[in-house]
Amino acid sequence: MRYSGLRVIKEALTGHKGWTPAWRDPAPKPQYDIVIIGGGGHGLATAYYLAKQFSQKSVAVLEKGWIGGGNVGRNTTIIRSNYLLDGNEPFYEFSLKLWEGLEQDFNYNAMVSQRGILNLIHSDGQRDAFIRRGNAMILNGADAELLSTAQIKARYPFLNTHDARFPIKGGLAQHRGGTVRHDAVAWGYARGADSRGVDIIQNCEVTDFRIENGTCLGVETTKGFIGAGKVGCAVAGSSSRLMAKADMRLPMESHVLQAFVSEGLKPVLPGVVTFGAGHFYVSQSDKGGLVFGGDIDGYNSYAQRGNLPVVEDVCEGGMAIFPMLGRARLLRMWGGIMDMSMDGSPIIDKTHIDGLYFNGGWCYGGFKATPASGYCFAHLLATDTPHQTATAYRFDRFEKGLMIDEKGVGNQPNLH
Amino acid sequence: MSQKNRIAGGQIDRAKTLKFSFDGRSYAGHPGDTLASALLANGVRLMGRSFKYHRPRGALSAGSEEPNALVELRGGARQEPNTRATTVELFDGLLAKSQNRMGSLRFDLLAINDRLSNFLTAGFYYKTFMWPAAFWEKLYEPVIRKAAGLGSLSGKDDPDVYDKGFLHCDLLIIGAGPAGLAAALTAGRAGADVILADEDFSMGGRLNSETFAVGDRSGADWAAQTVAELASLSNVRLMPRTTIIGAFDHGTYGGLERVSDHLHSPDAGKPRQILWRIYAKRALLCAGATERPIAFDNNDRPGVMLGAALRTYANRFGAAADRRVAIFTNNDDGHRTARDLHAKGVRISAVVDVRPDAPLHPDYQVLRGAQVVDTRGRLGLSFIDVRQADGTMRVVECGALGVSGGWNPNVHLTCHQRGLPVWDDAIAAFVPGENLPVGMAVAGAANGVFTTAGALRSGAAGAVAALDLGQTPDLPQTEDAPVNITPFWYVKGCARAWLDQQNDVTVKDVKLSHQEGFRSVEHLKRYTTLGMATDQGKTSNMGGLAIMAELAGKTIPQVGTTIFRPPYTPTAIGAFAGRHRGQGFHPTRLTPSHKWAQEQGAVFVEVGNWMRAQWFPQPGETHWRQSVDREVLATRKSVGVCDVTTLGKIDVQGTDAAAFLNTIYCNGFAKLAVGKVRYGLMLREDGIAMDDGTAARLAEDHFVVTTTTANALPVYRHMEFVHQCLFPDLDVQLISTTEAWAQYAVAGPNSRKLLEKIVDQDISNAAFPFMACANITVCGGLRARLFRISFSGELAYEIAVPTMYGDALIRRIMAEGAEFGVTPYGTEALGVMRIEKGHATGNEINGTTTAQNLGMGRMVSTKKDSIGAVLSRREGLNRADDLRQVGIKPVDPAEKVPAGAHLMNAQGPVDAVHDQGYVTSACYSPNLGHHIALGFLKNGGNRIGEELRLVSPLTGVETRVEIVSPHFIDPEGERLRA
Amino acid sequence: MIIDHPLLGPRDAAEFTYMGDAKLIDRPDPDADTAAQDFHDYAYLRDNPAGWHQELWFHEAGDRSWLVVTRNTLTHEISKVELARDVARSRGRNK
Amino acid sequence: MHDLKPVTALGQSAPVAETIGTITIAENDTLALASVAARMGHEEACHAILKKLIGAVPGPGKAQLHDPQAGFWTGPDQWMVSAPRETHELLADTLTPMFGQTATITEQSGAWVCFDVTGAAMSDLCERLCAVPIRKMDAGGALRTMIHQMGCFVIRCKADDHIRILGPRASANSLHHALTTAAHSIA
Repeated sequence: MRYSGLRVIKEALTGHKGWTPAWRDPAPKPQYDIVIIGGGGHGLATAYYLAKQFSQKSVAVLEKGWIGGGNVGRNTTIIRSNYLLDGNEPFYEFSLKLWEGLEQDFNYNAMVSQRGILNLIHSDGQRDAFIRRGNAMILNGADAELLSTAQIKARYPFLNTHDARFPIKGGLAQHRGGTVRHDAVAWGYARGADSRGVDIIQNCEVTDFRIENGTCLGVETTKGFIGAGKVGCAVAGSSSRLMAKADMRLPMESHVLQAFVSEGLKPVLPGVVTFGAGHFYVSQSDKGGLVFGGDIDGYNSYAQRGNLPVVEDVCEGGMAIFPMLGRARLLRMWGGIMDMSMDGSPIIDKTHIDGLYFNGGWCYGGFKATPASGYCFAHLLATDTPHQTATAYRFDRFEKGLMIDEKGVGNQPNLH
Repeated sequence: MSQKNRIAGGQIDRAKTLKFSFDGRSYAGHPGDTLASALLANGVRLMGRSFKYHRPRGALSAGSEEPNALVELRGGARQEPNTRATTVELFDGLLAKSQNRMGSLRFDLLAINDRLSNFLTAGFYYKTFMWPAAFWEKLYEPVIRKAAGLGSLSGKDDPDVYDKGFLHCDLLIIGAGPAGLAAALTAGRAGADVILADEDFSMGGRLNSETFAVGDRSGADWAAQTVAELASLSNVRLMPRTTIIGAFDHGTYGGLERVSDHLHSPDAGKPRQILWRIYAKRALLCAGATERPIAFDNNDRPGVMLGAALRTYANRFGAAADRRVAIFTNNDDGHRTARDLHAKGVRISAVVDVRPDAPLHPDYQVLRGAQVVDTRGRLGLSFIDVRQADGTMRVVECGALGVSGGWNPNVHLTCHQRGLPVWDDAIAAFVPGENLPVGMAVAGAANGVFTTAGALRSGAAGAVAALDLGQTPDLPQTEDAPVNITPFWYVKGCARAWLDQQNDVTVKDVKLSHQEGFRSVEHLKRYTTLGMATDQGKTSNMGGLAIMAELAGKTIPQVGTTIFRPPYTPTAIGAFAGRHRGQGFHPTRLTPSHKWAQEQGAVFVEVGNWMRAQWFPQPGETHWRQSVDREVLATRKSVGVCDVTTLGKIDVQGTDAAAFLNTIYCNGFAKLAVGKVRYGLMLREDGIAMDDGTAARLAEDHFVVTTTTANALPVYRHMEFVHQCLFPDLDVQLISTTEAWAQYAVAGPNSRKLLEKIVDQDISNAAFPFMACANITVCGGLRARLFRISFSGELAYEIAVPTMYGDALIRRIMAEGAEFGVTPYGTEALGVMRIEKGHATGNEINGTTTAQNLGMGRMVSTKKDSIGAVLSRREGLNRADDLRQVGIKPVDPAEKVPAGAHLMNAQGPVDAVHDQGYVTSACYSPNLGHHIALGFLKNGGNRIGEELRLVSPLTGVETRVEIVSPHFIDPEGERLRA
Repeated sequence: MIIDHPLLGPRDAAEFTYMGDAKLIDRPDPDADTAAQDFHDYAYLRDNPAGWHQELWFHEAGDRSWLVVTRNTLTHEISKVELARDVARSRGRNK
Repeated sequence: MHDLKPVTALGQSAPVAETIGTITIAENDTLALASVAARMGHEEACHAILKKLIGAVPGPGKAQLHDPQAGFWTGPDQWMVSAPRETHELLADTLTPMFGQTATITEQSGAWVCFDVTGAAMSDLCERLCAVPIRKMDAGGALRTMIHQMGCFVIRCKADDHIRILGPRASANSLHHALTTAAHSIA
């Protein structure tokens, strides 16, 4: 079924009887060419591009719960491609370009809103670093603009420029950055994949890999064995748990990242703003809630919830730059499990086991990567070669000393 | 200003009248009123507009679960959007406005959405607004955004202050209803440290809203008497107006105390609110229960309210929602409302009970087996349509309808650590499950115990169990009626029957969601937005779950609930921030010379939490560059002085101190002689450069290590890790002495002459050569440390005295140095001189660079183990074309070489693929008369003399540069040794 | 979270700085033939269990002890807290 | 004798004292401080000297409130020893030979700002500042904790309404501000 305004009108006039399920609920087949483990954003996007871009006819997505129930349904919805390093920036720019055509591509309004993202600058050293980054972005074909405090103030008049402990000395803007209605991304990819023949199998937990003579033949699941020519894992915070079933130890830790939403408010923040002297970033959703977040709690956790000190730290950051926020109320706080890698950058690579492929290590930045992650993983699964924008995301980069460390903090995941 | 619906009784102080205004009209109420009760007493039912359809709405409840009666409270910078009128304590001069309307509350232009509701069903926006792509940001989204949202922020700084605080207790009791009071009494009398917190301004919970007796007095009186006794116990802390917002790990609770919200504005110096972090050994949740509505067509009109809320308004506040009231119920509690209202003189138009065996009442009609199927009235309820047991329809006139669908225990805090509630058929509701937060127990209605006597018993028993007390105290006799309920969630055949009144989610939306495959509870919530409003679904979620269950052919517990998340009620962001805003965001660290520098008119800059002098403007200087150039030139010509206290200082002592530093630094320290200083580079274990500095050996077993300002803390932590976790048997003691010593760099050809006037010992070149260090005295005997080290490249020293003498020392240096024209210099001049000398700082040691990148590859000793040595040898960190630190100067001396610019070959494309490196630090060199820079260049060591292009498309720069040695000044180091 | 410091008793985890898996105590022998691989595994690979986890916390705002905390990453329950120095010695670390 | 004049941590020539409500916040500029860290293998000898000096070896979280030298535990086998600066300006130099090879002595006099906080509402004040369980703390309790992001020692002194707070000297003004605003809050 194709969605459109006309269709909405037609259904409204005929009692909405014609709407059908957005995706089927099939039973698993005994064998697929490609099985994707993980019905989150990345897994669903991978399946979608496998079907659409790489003409794969036999693909299944296995999800242990309900699709979109992980980090794609639990994030702060920001998209951007303001990275510094060669290994990253082309990939994230590719992702941003995919976002720009996504809704028309998969016929679902995910409310991709390029309202701009702004990184505030608070010191001369930070300005130098942001200029270097902005240049790297432009040299990679992305957009970036260095803004003066006055330019920023014109757009955000309520910024604290009068009493700030760390005065605002400008900002780096990416106008093509913005936000996306996160749940709709999962649903749009699912619907698009399903309509192209992908089986999305919910409530199907993978309990083991079937590996014989160094080759992965399929997966054992709560719905029985499912054979696969290739198995792709895209389970984010659960990566270490899953890959341990293949006796792999990964270069990552799982950490909790909290995020927050305020009560609904009339429009007040036009774009995304990140504070450069504390842990805080914020945007306003179309519904009016201020969606904000900050640093990870900092300890290994699979609990999907955090603690007060970080809540306070984030709100302190908010009040430092937007003192009007004091009278807005925090409505809900939640936590997701982040697959924090050892250099803060992801992995999209084959494993040492034939037929077993891995996608993970997205840290707290996986949402914006969803389209490119899906596309590049699909490329790897379909062609056995990495996509040109994802060649650096290899397992062996740590052995070789080719880390992609944007923050320059080394092999301590909670600092990335 | 007549309070036409004010009725007798209640716990309000009728002797005093409070004036307030709503939407510009003035009204009167009394102390003890909430804004909602006062509005109702004044005959105002219409209080707000819904989120999506802009339907007229009034108060549904009398508590914090309120979805509808949201107002903008106060004005100006104190404007507070989305404030529940049902919890706002009335004060004199209160100002409130309705919100989410275009036009007036009565004539909201966006009410057109209600007419279009058939098009605006759940998820409609996912299916349209996609073409053309650019129209989303330009057209659709702005329109949607403007219509959405609720109240407005003022855009002005919040003028109030917020405190944070920390409390410890043996037992935290959450909720001061009958269960909580009984628990507090039991625990308090036993001498335990008790905190009793309740979100209401008046403790007592439902006892304040009911008419039955507790013992020999009214429930409200018993509550008041109990609170009075508790207040007399020094071990009990009563916290009214305090919401426990979340249950965090290991018995940590967040509590929000509204200290001043019931006042016109906070008293001077007093906080508006306090966020308490409460450390409770045990907690007893006595949070009560929330009544739930029943869904039927147009069940959202102002006047349609929860039954028990009507009772609360009548009994506690002496306010009737209307003089004619009907009741719609599926349980006995609805009849209690009817009885109480009837006793207060309110006319009961009818009690509509779905149960065929509903109890009858002699004074008003009870319609057994009947259902309310629709309502009428434009901006408030006028009539209800009732389908009677025999199928006939009947119209009943009423201005208020009390709906009672049963009660949901407030299990929220039991689920904050991902515990799941379990279903209890007897009360047709979820009750707390097994998996409670550690240390928490539940009592009273929150645990599904719905009688008052049961609540008292379970509260007392909860305290006994929590504290391991011997016996339960005697409890008064009181109401003990059994729960009698027939589950009934919605009227069959209804369509526009509201579940989530704030977000405008109807029964029809839930059905559509199911039809489209959104069948898990989380999908339903996200697709329809059910339960995502500011009440987090307190009155709506159960109805949605029940309908889902029915559609899926499952039971409600099989469907399950969505996840309960903190905070229990929305909490001001300001409270979470506390005092940490504005200048108080982070503490400020001042250097020992700060006061003196202020007197000199220095311009300061934030360096981490430190404030450092950036430069010292002199009369006539109109641009910072003039000041900085002067400071640099004067230092290189004669002598300058700079406060370098901010650099981290760590005293490393013990018999194994040298061995320890040999491990910490990649270069050797074992053989450093006493009285000597050595430059050291430390790596992280991953082989990347971590920090650099000097280590001075003051004695065989005593080194003083310096770190960069930014890394003082991480380096200290790292050293403790290496000591305690890797080499625990080394005899090493680490003490941070950063703040113990005031340290000044005295640099320039005349620095020795100046210091000779201050230092008591011989510091001639022979006695105190380059890289010497010593404990000395100054000014006739003050203990001090002297290091002959140089960041500037000049003959230079760093001199340190105990911090309390730092102010005196800088003044003495300035006085004694006057004959040499001693010049104070700030961080900018410091930076210029170190770039001229080619010294790396944080711009170069940026966490991704190696010793080799920095041109110090040979420093990494292969003869010994040191942290990072092994991994620094990986192939990717040792490529022939690695980045190397180089000097950069413009081909045209008039051009700048800005930091952050990228290096490109002289010919060829300008893009990321052809990137050759980047500029890390740049400045104007007054000594050389042109701009200079440091940067990293691929294979830079072999490209000295090459001409490249420097590009910064971000700032519109493209210029030709020449690669040179990074040592612009005195490359042989002759000045250092002079 | 509350960490029951072996010397000071219960302290708010906010006073501590987290580092990671306590296997970081087991620094490999830099002179072994396999040192390159050993250090890679040591520095980069983690078990990252969902369940009990021994981890290093530094009492930065307290007594500056490094602690080994045994904590369940699914529930955050803490079962044991030890001084890292003692753990290191028990694992054979000395000078 | 040198002729340099010290300034207080708040940058004044004399210490500042202020009474807000029942609370008095007084800068204490009279202390000389030195840390004592036992050398490995000499712990017992170090303890004996420390005991002789201040009358006891304070255990974790404890202070020995003794005259003229007092001391409190700062970490495993580490203590801070204090004495009146007027008579013990060279405290570290005095202690070094006393402890000899048994301990590392480090001068700390300049590293700290010290406030004596007294008054009936002292406990209320503490509750707005830090997570120390002040109402359960006996005289002689000494804990390091965070006050507004500053690592501070909180020492319960002999008088029931008296605590001593030692904070990082460079942040003296921020700490003083935190104390006074909290005092106004509870006044």
